[in-house]
Amino acid sequence: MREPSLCEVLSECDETLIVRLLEFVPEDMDLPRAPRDGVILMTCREGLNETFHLGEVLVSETLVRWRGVEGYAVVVGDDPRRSLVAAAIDAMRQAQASPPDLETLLSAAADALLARRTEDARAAASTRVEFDLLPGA
Amino acid sequence: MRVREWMDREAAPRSTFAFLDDGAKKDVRRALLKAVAIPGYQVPYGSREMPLARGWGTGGIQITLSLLKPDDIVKVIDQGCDGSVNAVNIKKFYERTAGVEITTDTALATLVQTRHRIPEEPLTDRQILVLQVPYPEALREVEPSEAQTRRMHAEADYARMWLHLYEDIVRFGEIRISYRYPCTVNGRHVMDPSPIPRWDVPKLHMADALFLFGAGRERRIYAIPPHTRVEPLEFEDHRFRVEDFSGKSCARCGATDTFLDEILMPDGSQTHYCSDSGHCDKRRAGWKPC
Amino acid sequence: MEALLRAHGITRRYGPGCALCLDSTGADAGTNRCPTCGSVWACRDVSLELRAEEALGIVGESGSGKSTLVKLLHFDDPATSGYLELARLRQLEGIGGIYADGCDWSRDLFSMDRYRQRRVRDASMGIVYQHPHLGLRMGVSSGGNVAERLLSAGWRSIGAMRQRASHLLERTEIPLSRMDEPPRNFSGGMQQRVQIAKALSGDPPILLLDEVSTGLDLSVQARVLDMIRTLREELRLSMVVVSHDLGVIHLLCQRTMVMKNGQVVESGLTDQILQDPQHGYTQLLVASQLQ
Amino acid sequence: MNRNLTIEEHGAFRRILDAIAHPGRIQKLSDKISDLDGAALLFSRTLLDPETGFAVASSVRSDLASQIVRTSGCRLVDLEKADFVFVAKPGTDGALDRIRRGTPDWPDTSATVVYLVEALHEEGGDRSWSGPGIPGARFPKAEGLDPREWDLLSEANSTYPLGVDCFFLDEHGQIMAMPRSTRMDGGTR
Amino acid sequence: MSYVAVQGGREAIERACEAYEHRRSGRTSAPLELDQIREQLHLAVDRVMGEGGLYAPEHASLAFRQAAGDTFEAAFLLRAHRATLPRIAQSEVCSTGPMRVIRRISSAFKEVPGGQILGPTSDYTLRLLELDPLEDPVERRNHLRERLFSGKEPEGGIPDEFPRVVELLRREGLVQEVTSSSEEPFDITRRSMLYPAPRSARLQSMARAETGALLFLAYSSMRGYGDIHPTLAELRVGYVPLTVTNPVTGRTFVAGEVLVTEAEVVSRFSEPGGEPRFHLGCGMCFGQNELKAISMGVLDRCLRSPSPSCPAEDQEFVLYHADGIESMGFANHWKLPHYVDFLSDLDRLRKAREVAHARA
Amino acid sequence: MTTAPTTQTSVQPTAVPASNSVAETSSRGSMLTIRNLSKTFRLHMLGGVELPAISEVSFEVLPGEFVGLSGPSGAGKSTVLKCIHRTYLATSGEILYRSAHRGTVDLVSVAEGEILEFRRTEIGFVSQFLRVIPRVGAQDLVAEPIRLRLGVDLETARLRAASLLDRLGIPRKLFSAYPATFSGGEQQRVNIARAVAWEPRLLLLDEPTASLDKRSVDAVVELFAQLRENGATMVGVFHDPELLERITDRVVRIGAEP
Repeated sequence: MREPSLCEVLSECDETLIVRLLEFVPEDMDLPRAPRDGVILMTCREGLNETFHLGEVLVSETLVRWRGVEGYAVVVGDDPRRSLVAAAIDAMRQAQASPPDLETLLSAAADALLARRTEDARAAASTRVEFDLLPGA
Repeated sequence: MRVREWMDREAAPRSTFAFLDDGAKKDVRRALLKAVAIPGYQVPYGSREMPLARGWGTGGIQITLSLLKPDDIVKVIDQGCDGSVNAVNIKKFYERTAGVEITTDTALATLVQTRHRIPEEPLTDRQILVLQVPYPEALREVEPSEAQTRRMHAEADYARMWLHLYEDIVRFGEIRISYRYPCTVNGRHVMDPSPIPRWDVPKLHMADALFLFGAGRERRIYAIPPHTRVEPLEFEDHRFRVEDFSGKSCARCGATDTFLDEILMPDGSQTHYCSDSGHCDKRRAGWKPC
Repeated sequence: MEALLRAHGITRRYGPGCALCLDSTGADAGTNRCPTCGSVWACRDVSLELRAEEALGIVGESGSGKSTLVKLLHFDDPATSGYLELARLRQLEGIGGIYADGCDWSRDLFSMDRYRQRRVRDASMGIVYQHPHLGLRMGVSSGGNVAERLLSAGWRSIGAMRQRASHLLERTEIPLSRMDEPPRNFSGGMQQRVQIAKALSGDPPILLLDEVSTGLDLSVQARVLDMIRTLREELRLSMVVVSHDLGVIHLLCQRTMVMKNGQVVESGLTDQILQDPQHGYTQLLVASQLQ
Repeated sequence: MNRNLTIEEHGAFRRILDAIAHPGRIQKLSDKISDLDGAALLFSRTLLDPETGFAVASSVRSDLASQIVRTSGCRLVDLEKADFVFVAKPGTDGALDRIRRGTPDWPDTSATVVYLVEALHEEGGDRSWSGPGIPGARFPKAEGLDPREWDLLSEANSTYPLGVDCFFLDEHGQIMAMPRSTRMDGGTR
Repeated sequence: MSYVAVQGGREAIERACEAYEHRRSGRTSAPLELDQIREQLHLAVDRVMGEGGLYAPEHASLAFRQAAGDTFEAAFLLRAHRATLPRIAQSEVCSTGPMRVIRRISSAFKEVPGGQILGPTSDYTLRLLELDPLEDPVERRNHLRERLFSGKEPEGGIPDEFPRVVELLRREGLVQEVTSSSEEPFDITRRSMLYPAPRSARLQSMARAETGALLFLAYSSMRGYGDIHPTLAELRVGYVPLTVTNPVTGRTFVAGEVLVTEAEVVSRFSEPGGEPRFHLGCGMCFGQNELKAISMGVLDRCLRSPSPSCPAEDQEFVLYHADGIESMGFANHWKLPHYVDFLSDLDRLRKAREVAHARA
Repeated sequence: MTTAPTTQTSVQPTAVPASNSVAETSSRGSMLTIRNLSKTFRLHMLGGVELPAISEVSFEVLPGEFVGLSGPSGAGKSTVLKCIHRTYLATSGEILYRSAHRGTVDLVSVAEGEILEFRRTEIGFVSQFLRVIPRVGAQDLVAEPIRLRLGVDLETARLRAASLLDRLGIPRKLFSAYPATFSGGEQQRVNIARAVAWEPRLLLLDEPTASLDKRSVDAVVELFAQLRENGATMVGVFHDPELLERITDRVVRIGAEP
């Protein structure tokens, strides 16, 4: 199963985690693009290889600048704090200044998300129809 | 901005001046300029959803929102009346999102938004009238396909519209089109003046004010600049006629030169009131038209 | 007799076209559809000239491109390539940009904007289609049908239009009492005659006839053809007559073009085409005719 | 988006709209602006965005052009594809032919041409303007514009409703417009 | 007739808004929580997102509650909200290949690579009203959890990527390809629709259309007003990663997942000339909305008919009339006063009657 | 045999000008000069088989002369007439015609427009069979060319047509009837009347008397005589050799050995 991205983890995690992660965001970070709600136009390719716009997805977006690096994030959902956290983590990781405590929290959240998705997959697999080929067919 | 600052600010409610996002406003503005440059031609635009339903004036609202300045004085009427449900709703919306002042006096307004009427008091060349349009396509009466009507406009092929009127006269002795009477603008495009009564159509011709038409659901904007020829479709031997109020007058202000609403009284009798309520009130207060 | 209309290299292709199209379509290939790219060459490199007061016949089986050709001449459909010019006609003088100063021929009408094409068409051409529903509004009165072209040409008097309509309907033997009835109430022959009245309403010098008598009873057919003959003489019309019926062509046309799979395979004087056909396809066509 | 900037754009748009509704009428684009660059930038900010194609047809200063692109977010495109074309004095020098005039089905897909000139005057021009938005006739004048540009514009707008719509901005921050529906008579030809 | 001419409209309007809110808030029942709607009425939420054209489960739940369960109204609220939001970017082109599938079936083949995954669906339930639930709901939930999620993992698991059923047909050359334009897809939210509409515009338009409208039109074609004769090659429901480009680094990343339903419909071959081939129709929409995806798939094929012969094949007819926000708004607007128009109508009628009497 | 194809689609007029020396010297004084005229039919349906009809025919016709063509059946007498009329396209050879207003032209190659103009104003053709036009009565059928080609009004044309039909012995009661219902002889007389009514300058006669009784033949012969008095030049084919000798000035044999 695909490893969830940072933004995915922050998109899906509990709000309590966001509140905790906000504490790690350095207050002196610059916000060239402050956290904001917005939409991403979702473009898809269908079975005949036509690309078209399926619709728009509500996201939040943030661009931070800190210690000479820029952190950027778009997170599905309507909570601008989540993109702020994601962008901040992006910047901190680039600056190699991401606190170990934070990384621990994150990897736990990623594991939880992965576990949930594995459960989904298991549930789906249990509804698979098994066809046995008839002998001699 | 710093993170700290943003966090503090997050507590305060967010608001955009005049509701629409910038992209939407610019789209409407560009369409408006083209509409004024080609009088009577319907300019397509990417109409946005409004907090009012499609068909309730979203086209007019998008135009007004793209125009408003905080110092505007806005009048909104529906069927001539400032107190109508829809008008009240729309006014509330403008007050809330742009903080503009509201008036019922046509003369004081810098911008008038209306549905189905043009105020009786002539507008000046510093005023803009925004009309809400349900069906922007005058030719829809004779042709359901958009691709076809577009071709007809491109070729100035209006014979079918004229034929429609010809047939009415042959069959009924009268043209059946009551409101939304088709007009030729600037000698070229046939245009739907929105569902104003025929009474109001002559007010569009060589007027001093700018008229802007917005059809939100159908995604079209069109315009009539000031001092522009607007001619209702008519025949040399069958002239365009406005509604007939001969012998009737307003029971409130006594006017005999206004569009009158027919009011059914509880006893079954009929009486008439001015459709333009602001104008009627003004007359009752002693103001006289010049 | 002066030439009135000339066209050169008219082509109408439906589809993208490809490098193999030209070799794999046309009269010799026996199809107008390219097997490689699926494009249909409805009309390919057709040139013609129509002289004043002349009737030019176009024969061919269905799919030969003859009806497409007429539609292109009438601007019903845009040509893929080729040009069309009209001689200097008084009817067209009022339309700006049609004639260059001092030229006897118009500019290429195919490359004009559709607004002007429509005005040229209204002023210079009438068309009668095989199916009356293509040329008539079945729900609109017959008088209204005739008036439509007049309205298109800028007439704005109900009285004058009704006068003109009644004159033309009388000429085409429609009882005036039925002028305000829609053609859908009429027989096929009558509908065709209303179509002719409509086509003639703008007093055009050129009349395009697309299988006008096909599908009508023989007696009705004779009446319609006779009327066309008479009107042609009286109104000094030039005509393009499309028909698969050599009898109709023989009756009406001095000159004839034979089309197959979008191409002209032969053209000449009508009696020569009928009595001394040169192309194998024409010979087959003539030999197959019911005597 | 800064609320004050938004309000400034709303004000500017009203004057732009007023200008095109009254061809030949001249006014300031904003009470706060009295120079050409400021006017050009405010004009762009009010109307242009990433959906808009922008081009320059003559020697518009490159720093101004890039500032327009930066502040409005518009896309820099070829002249033939531009929705807005900015032109410095003395004129387009023949490039007008390459500018979009719309199609019969969609005449609105034409470009808007913005001339950056020295000074605009409501009187003193040698051509009479008439048409929608003009009671009678007006004789406006644009100093710094090559007089032959008017002939080119006349030609570009000869097949109404196809054509280009023009705005003129001057060094005092004033604006004037000439839509395609304006007829020009007279002149020096 | 004079209900707007009198003063005091403003008061009445405000009371009406309050009355609506009051009625919706119920008499004695517990206030409805958003997570309840989002989790327990998820199909309604999905439908609202699809028709609103905005993927936002929280907002859609909110809209559904605020609209008292009216999906038209809720989708409308969502779209109106969208008008206030800036568009940040366009996503990378998302493929449904890496979809995290929760349901995937094919009616064309019994056994397909990847298998038939029935997933969560009401298709196989008995439609009996559960008047007397046997178990306490919470107990029941725990019980279901146990059955589905614990125990030993079923054999084979779920592959990360399912091959498309149509790919199998395509490999044999049985599918008519559509020449897709190399141009940027049309965006109907920014540009007014042009006819004939490019396929990308048609798909976008149907993806946000009202479910019932699409179903109605597609059903007319299935029943006989048309010549499509569909077979459901594949229906899949699952989560698709939304991939976005970082404008600073130019690298792409996943911003989150979007639940999508996709249907691929094979229709009988029809066009003469050339080799006979199946024609494909594709339907795709936000959330789990199988009826909509299937209907859209059928209509996608209908709208490619070279000679439209019935309403479902007429582009303008379908696309102009399938949008729920537009149609409901317009139908509702007839409740607005129209007495000026009507008076004008009366005037015409009276005049025509005078003429009729004079003629008689 | 020459098989040079004629280009019937050419729109270039190829009239030989009157001053053309070749035409001038060789056809001095003659109305029609036919030189080496050949016609071969090529039948595509029969695998392109070629049927020669006439080969290397040459003769001259002087103004006002009545030349008869004789020869065995199938010799190609009618073919010659039809080539002159351009109903057949000659395979090779020349047909030089001295027209009234356009000098001498080669009817083999002159533009179609010119041919049509000659047919309208100068050259008439009487075929064996009447071409019926639906819904047009006998008198009007004959009056039509008079009206159209001579530009007289309808009444005058109808009067002239009536007198012509009288002379040819068509009963008055048939004047308004449709010729399609007539007997073969009657039809043939209407046909002749229609063809000669406008007095063409050159008249081509393709067995005009084939189905006529003696009295009718006499009337027709008399009519031809009168046309000649009025200056017409004629070339004709008659099934009756005796009649041929009687009414023509000179007989040219076609298809015989040189």
